Amino acid sequence: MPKILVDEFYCKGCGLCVSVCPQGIIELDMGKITGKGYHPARLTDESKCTGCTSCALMCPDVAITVER
Amino acid sequence: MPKILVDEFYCKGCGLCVSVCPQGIIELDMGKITGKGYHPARLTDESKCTGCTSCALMCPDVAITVER
Amino acid sequence: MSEKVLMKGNEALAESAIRAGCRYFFGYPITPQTELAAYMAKRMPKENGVYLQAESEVAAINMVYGAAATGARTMTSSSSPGISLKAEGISYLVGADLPAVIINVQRGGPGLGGIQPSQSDYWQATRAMGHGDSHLVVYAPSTVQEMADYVYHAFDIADKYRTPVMILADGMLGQMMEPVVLPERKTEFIEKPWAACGHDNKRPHNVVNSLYLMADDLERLNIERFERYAEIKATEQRSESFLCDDAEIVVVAFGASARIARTAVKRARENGIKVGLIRPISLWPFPERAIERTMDTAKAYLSVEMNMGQMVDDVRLVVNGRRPVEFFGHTGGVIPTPVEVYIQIENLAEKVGA
Amino acid sequence: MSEKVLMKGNEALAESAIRAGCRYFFGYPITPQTELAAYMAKRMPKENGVYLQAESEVAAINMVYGAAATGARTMTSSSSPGISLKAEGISYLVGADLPAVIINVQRGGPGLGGIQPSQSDYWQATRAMGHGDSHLVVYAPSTVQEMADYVYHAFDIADKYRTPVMILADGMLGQMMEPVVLPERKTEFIEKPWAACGHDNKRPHNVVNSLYLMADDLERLNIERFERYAEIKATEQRSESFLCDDAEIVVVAFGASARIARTAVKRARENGIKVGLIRPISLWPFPERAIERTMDTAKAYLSVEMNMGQMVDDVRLVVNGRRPVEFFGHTGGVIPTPVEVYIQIENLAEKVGA
Amino acid sequence: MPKTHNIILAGFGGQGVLFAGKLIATAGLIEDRELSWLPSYGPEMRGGTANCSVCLSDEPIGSPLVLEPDALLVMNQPSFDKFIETVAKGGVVIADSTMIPKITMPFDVSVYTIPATQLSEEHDLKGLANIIMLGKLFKEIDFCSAETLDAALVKCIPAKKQHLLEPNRKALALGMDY
Amino acid sequence: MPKTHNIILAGFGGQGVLFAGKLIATAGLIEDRELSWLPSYGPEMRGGTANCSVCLSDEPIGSPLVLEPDALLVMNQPSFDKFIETVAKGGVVIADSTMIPKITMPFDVSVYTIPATQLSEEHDLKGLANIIMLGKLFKEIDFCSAETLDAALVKCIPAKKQHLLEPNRKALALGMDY
Amino acid sequence: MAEKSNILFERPEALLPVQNTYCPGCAHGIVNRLVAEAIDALGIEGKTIGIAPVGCSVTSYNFYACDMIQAAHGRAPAVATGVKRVLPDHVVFSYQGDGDLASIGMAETVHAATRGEKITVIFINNAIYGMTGGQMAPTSLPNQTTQTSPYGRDVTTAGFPIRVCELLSTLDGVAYAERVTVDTPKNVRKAKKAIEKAFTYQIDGVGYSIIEVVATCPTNWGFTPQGAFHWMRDNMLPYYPLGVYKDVKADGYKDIYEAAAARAAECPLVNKEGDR
Amino acid sequence: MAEKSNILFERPEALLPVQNTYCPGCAHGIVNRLVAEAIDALGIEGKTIGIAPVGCSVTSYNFYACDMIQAAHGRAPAVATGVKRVLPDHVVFSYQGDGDLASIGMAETVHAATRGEKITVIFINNAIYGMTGGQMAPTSLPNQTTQTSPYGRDVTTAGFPIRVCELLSTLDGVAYAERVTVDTPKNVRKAKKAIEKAFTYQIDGVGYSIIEVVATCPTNWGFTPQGAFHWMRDNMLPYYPLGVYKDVKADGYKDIYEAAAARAAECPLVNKEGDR
Ligand SMILES: Cc1ncc(C[n+]2csc(CCOP(=O)(O)OP(=O)(O)O)c2C)c(N)n1
Ligand SMILES: Cc1ncc(C[n+]2csc(CCOP(=O)(O)OP(=O)(O)O)c2C)c(N)n1
Ligand code: SF4
Ligand code: SF4
Ligand code: SF4
Ligand code: SF4
Ligand code: SF4
Ligand code: SF4
Ligand SMILES: [Mg+2]
Ligand SMILES: [Mg+2]
Repeated sequence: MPKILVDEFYCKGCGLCVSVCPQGIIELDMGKITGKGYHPARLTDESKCTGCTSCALMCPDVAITVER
Repeated sequence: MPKILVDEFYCKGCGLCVSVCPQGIIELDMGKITGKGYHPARLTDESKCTGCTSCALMCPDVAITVER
Repeated sequence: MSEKVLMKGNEALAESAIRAGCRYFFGYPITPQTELAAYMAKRMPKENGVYLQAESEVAAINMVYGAAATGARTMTSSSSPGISLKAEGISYLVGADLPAVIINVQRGGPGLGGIQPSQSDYWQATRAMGHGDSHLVVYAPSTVQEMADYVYHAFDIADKYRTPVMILADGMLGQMMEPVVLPERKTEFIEKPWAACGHDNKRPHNVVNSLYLMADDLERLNIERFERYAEIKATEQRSESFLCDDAEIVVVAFGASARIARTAVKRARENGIKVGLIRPISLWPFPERAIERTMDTAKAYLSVEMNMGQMVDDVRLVVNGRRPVEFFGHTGGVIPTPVEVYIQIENLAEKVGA
Repeated sequence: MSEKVLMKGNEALAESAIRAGCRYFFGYPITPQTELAAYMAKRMPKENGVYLQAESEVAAINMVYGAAATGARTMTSSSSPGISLKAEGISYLVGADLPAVIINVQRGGPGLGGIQPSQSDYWQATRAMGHGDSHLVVYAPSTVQEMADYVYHAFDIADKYRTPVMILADGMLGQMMEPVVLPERKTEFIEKPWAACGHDNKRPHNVVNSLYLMADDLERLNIERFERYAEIKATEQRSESFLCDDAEIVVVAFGASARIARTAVKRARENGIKVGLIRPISLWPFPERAIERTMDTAKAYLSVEMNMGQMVDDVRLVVNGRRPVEFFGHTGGVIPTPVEVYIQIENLAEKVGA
Repeated sequence: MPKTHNIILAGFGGQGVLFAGKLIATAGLIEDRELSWLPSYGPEMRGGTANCSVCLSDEPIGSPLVLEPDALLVMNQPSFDKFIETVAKGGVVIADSTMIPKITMPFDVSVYTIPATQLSEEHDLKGLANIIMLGKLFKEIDFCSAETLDAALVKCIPAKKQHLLEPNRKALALGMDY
Repeated sequence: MPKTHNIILAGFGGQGVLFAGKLIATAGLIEDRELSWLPSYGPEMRGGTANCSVCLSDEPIGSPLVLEPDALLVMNQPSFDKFIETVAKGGVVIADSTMIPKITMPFDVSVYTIPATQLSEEHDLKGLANIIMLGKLFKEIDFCSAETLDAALVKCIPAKKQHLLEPNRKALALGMDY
Repeated sequence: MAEKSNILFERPEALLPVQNTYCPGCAHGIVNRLVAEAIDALGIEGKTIGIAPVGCSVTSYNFYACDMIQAAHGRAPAVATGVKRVLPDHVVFSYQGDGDLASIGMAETVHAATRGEKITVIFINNAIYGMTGGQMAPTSLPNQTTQTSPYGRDVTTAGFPIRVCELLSTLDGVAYAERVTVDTPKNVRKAKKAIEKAFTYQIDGVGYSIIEVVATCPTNWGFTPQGAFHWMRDNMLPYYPLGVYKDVKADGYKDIYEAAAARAAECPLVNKEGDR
Repeated sequence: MAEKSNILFERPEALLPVQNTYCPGCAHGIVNRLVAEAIDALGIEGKTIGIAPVGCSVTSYNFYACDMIQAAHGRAPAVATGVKRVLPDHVVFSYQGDGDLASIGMAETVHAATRGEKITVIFINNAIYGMTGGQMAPTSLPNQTTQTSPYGRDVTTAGFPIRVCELLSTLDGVAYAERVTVDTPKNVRKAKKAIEKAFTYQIDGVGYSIIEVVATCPTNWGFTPQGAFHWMRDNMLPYYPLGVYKDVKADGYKDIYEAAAARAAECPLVNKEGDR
């Protein structure tokens, strides 16, 4: 099953992954604030991820790993 | 009658006028040396000058006046 | 008189230059002077003036050279690395005897360095702003008010002596806000019969130039210029003396570091040390006379700078061995603290028995 | 040992640089140093080296910066206005602690000035070759032989202290021919583990940089660099003392003007004046100790320069008021004559009773 | 009686601490006092922290850089951690508790917490947490008269943003009354 | 016995005075003397005048710029006019009379005229007037040995121009024998 | 790079495990990664030297795992030239902003290109001076509001933007010039390909290569990252059309030397044999 | 200029009665004269300011009768910009060599052009650095021997010559760019026309204008003046084809602003009304 891992050390909560995910399964976690003060991205529904890597391709902070 | 006047103050004896005169009536005066050490141009046959201004157009030192 | 307003030093420089009649500003962005250019970009169009962002500092100073050659009041502004790029152009301004105003809002160096305040371009400004035997008049304001006052004055001095004038500020002065009373708009300007602005068939052609292939000609011109420099040295030294009348320790500091030194001097006075502060405002000409006047009471001098020790040479050259001259400073954008300076004063006082 | 050959100073600089292992030359044409570049253009291809005519002096110094960053021995050359254009780049070399050699075959300034010999970039070279707290090691040869020797030495000093080194010559030294014995080809070079030359997956990545956004970091670095400067001052002062043992008048002169001063000194000695000559070879570090050593006998100092008076400041800073220090010079490309200098010596001797 | 204030205001870029500082400075201007305002500057715009030093005094101000603030207005954790130890003895700290989960209380310093960001959201004053904080600071250290503070607000809000005046006043009041 | 020589060679650019000077300097090199050669430089290439100073001595040479030459080799009128008054007392002047119509003779200076340019054309040695002049100078001031002068010629003529050696020798002889 | 079979996408090894300093959503981050990916793909990290001049990406010397040199504003092509001349068998790239490359560095840019330096230039056209806080860039659009064009860029006084690919393509030294963008995963893939190809041209000695990336600056434009890409698509792409502007190999030549010789076929001196 | 009926050709009044300092037969002299003739023809001497940067023509500030400014090497376009911004109703020209304009001054050249400065640039392409004694220029031909390309310009190390008209024509600010030469009376007449037209475009505010003159340097090329023109015709003209490279009016536009707007028709921001 494909899925993504967001490394919160890198993530700046820009939301680019959110807007490009064709499955609409990424959101910013408003309940969390990283050390740098950002709301990190998180996968909302692991089961829907196709592993298309769109999110990772757009991530400027190279925070996303896509696994199968 | 057209003719040219060469101002020896300006002339540097480059010979460009000599080579472009369609009438072949300009030469460098080897018997003369100007203050700067050049052989100035001179008209050899006033009667043949057509006043075409070719010589003056090519003169880099603006030494030539063409009169009618 | 205008009312007091709150302004950044960079903005005060810009507004005051406009009031001094400067209508031609050519610059290139660099921290920490960007507000100056931004202010000019906003205001110049409303003044029928020109704000032009040049392609580089090199282009900017040469645009200034062109505008100055026409007789216009013109200015450029940058910070340390950008000023280095202007070196050739400034030397041309000097060589062609063109008036213009150049702002250096210094930051830490060398190289790209940092963007925090520094005074490490003192030598460059006072001795070697480019090649050749050349100088500029250099002013070092230490308040936002003086930023306004001296840039205004700079245009007059530039025109009067046909010389570029530099305002040597730093990131702290550029970025800070203080109340400032802006000068009145200048309306009368000196004639510039030498300007290359089109002869309109009314006079022989004017030539603005710094090339002299005959060494004798060039020497003659340089000597004439140094005669003007002598006049500037005689009449244009500026400084502020603070508690110097009976000072046994004389602190010398300019610009931002003078503010800190002043606090330290006050504190030392409170603690009974007879200390005063000379604050050079004109860095070139260096206020030799002000320092000379302290010689009666002074037992030692302390130069406080935001660099590794530059102005201290000028203090030494004036003092000429008659008293010890010490240095204290920070570099790279670190701002000395009043306490640090106070300790230096105290130590020096102890050492020389003041 | 190589045989004596007849060479122009500019050519000797080039050939000796090649023998010192310099294989990367980046320059831009300017009188009076063109022969240097022309020589490099001829020789480098035969040495498998690179001669590249850059698009400008700015580009040339930044090519040097790039080549130096890889650890290669590299050099650029220019004359006064072109050197001003290199100011920012040189400051970057200093800031990134890169070794490189820069030649300034000085001509008269300011501005475009003239093309005749001059020493008017002394201040720029010794104090303000760009912005920031920075120095370079500066050598002033005064014969074609020394042109060869010091450019050779310069590469070693540059590598050893990780600093740019400048050869401050002038049009006379560049253009004149004298016999010269060229140095042997250098074959062993210092390691440069800091170089950015591709890590080959064998070490962590190297970074060549002069940016430090934290003021504290930048200050720390500057202080470290000044510690190196202190070592240079302690160990790398170079000068020649001529007839100084009992000298009551000490002439101080470097480079081309030292040759003239030497003739004048000899003449004055013949006429019974106790005069000597200190010839600074390293202008930075200034040979303070050599001057200090003359203090026992000296009654006065005379600085002779081809400018309006620059090195005289350094002499004054060393003498520090203990003796009078006078200046004589010509500017704009005029070369002082031995007779003029002799008269100055005579007058000064009379004045101070020497 | 006016006294000397050396204030640091700190937070993330975008939280408005520079503006809050400017309001204090403007109050000083209106009351014709000696004053200075100095921002931190640099690549802070990129999501980093921002702060400014404000001095009010009756004597010319030496260094505008405040190193030992007698008042600290602070709106995020990194800034709190950075500045809390520098506050002078007897100094006052106003901390936005919404943004600063870990608050320490040094000896001899009065730390006032106020959930300014949360309050601003609750009261439909989004983006005005800085002004709420300023109200609280005003209440505690009284750096100018109340009329002056209002006048400063009027002066600092640009002509074409006058509709923001009332919300700002409300935010100020909220902080003062907290 | 070798003595000190301070020589100026002057003429139009292209007449070869710099090369003639280099020959003298090379002679000095071969005889292991102290020497210097300094050209005038600059935009002279553009049909203006060119000159060089050559010093030979047994002591280190101070200024390589000769201001009072004890020998002057001169090939055009402007240079003659410029330098003739600077020649030291007792000095020697070799002047190309083809190129210098107006020759003055200062007191205490020996002026030798020689129609070098004309001679060079007559003897099919076009472009070698400078060497003819040098021959004459050698004859008058004897700045090195005859073998040295020939060796200097050999050294200064580039390898691929060795066919010019003989004409140069002829020119030299022509000047020496004039 | 050892590829684990269950990994579809991961951080390239040529990027060090450090946070970059770009604003959230800034295109610089994407392009930095693409360069690192290209280095990984070609296995050249050990023999690559990157040049980081001044601009928002100046600190990228901390991000890349290859050796890095920080350069003066605008001078990256000159610095790269210095490096490449010493290390002709290494791979040298510069990563430059529009202010850096097309304003202060224009002379160095044109000359490195015309010299046909075997370097790869990654050019980030974000129509603004990001690092210094949003001043007008040489590529800012007409009417674009910036800190130094507060009333919109007035072409009558501030002049016209420069189209860099179009300009450089007139020069014989350029082997490959392409304009790409990174606004969608698809375009990111294209950009990556272009960057890899540029490096390959360098390695193969074909000539100078430049990849212009039409990019964003959400912070100084005053948009969200998404909004910035929108604005970019609407306004920048019509002004800066994507595509290949020069590719000497596609034109049928081995390298720039063949292509240039063909262009100058009429000049006898150029075609003189033996001297080269 | 009062024309006497019996004079067919005489020294233009805009040239002072002084000897120029060029070598015999140097094309600089011809072009200097053409510029002066254009000034006379348009009657603008009193409101013209010329910029003479470093190069063989540096001393032309002594030759022209109009006001003159000597400029630093390469910076004439910047200096001209400074002048023109103060005196928009005056006529400003710069007269630059190839080293000056296309090497050290490339950034200033490109930027004055893209800004559409209303100045006229006279560009003397003689494929050499004349003044400094014959070094390689950015326009020296492949295989051309110069002082700094003693074995002939090797394009693999020294790179390719720059074709300036082709380069600048890609920029929106350029109203008129033509390459001419002065090797024959006929071409001299054409060059004169081009120069006059360039001045006219400036006066009419059409935009930036540049006339590139393919010229000679007999001294440093080592030819007679006639031989130099020969070599130039044989080798330079095939490399630098004569002709008009850009003429916005001929293209049907009023000025650069119309032409540029048409080119950017697809960009909404450019076509935003009201803000301009
Ligand atoms: C000589 C010099 N001038 C100016 C600067 C200031 N400066 C730093 S980055 C920059 C421009 C940045 O813009 P750009 O190149 O477009 O890069 P971006 O930040 O947009 O990626 C400037 C002007 C400098 N560091 N050095
Ligand atoms: C900053 C600087 N660098 C170099 C020079 C030296 N220099 C003077 S003119 C010139 C080039 C002349 O060539 P070009 O521009 O082609 O003009 P030309 O003489 O051929 O007409 C150079 C390099 C200088 N004066 N200033
Ligand atoms: S694109 Fe990257 S940085 Fe942006 S929110 Fe997604 S994971 Fe975080
Ligand atoms: S890999 Fe594709 S489907 Fe999965 S989270 Fe990323 S964008 Fe969405
Ligand atoms: S073209 Fe002019 S300078 Fe040349 S020879 Fe004829 S008149 Fe004399
Ligand atoms: S005007 Fe014509 S015909 Fe008369 S001399 Fe000149 S070129 Fe010859
Ligand atoms: S300022 Fe702009 S270009 Fe720079 S990092 Fe931020 S968003 Fe990116
Ligand atoms: S050197 Fe060349 S370009 Fe210069 S004046 Fe002489 S011939 Fe003309
Ligand atoms: Mg940018
Ligand atoms: Mg040229």
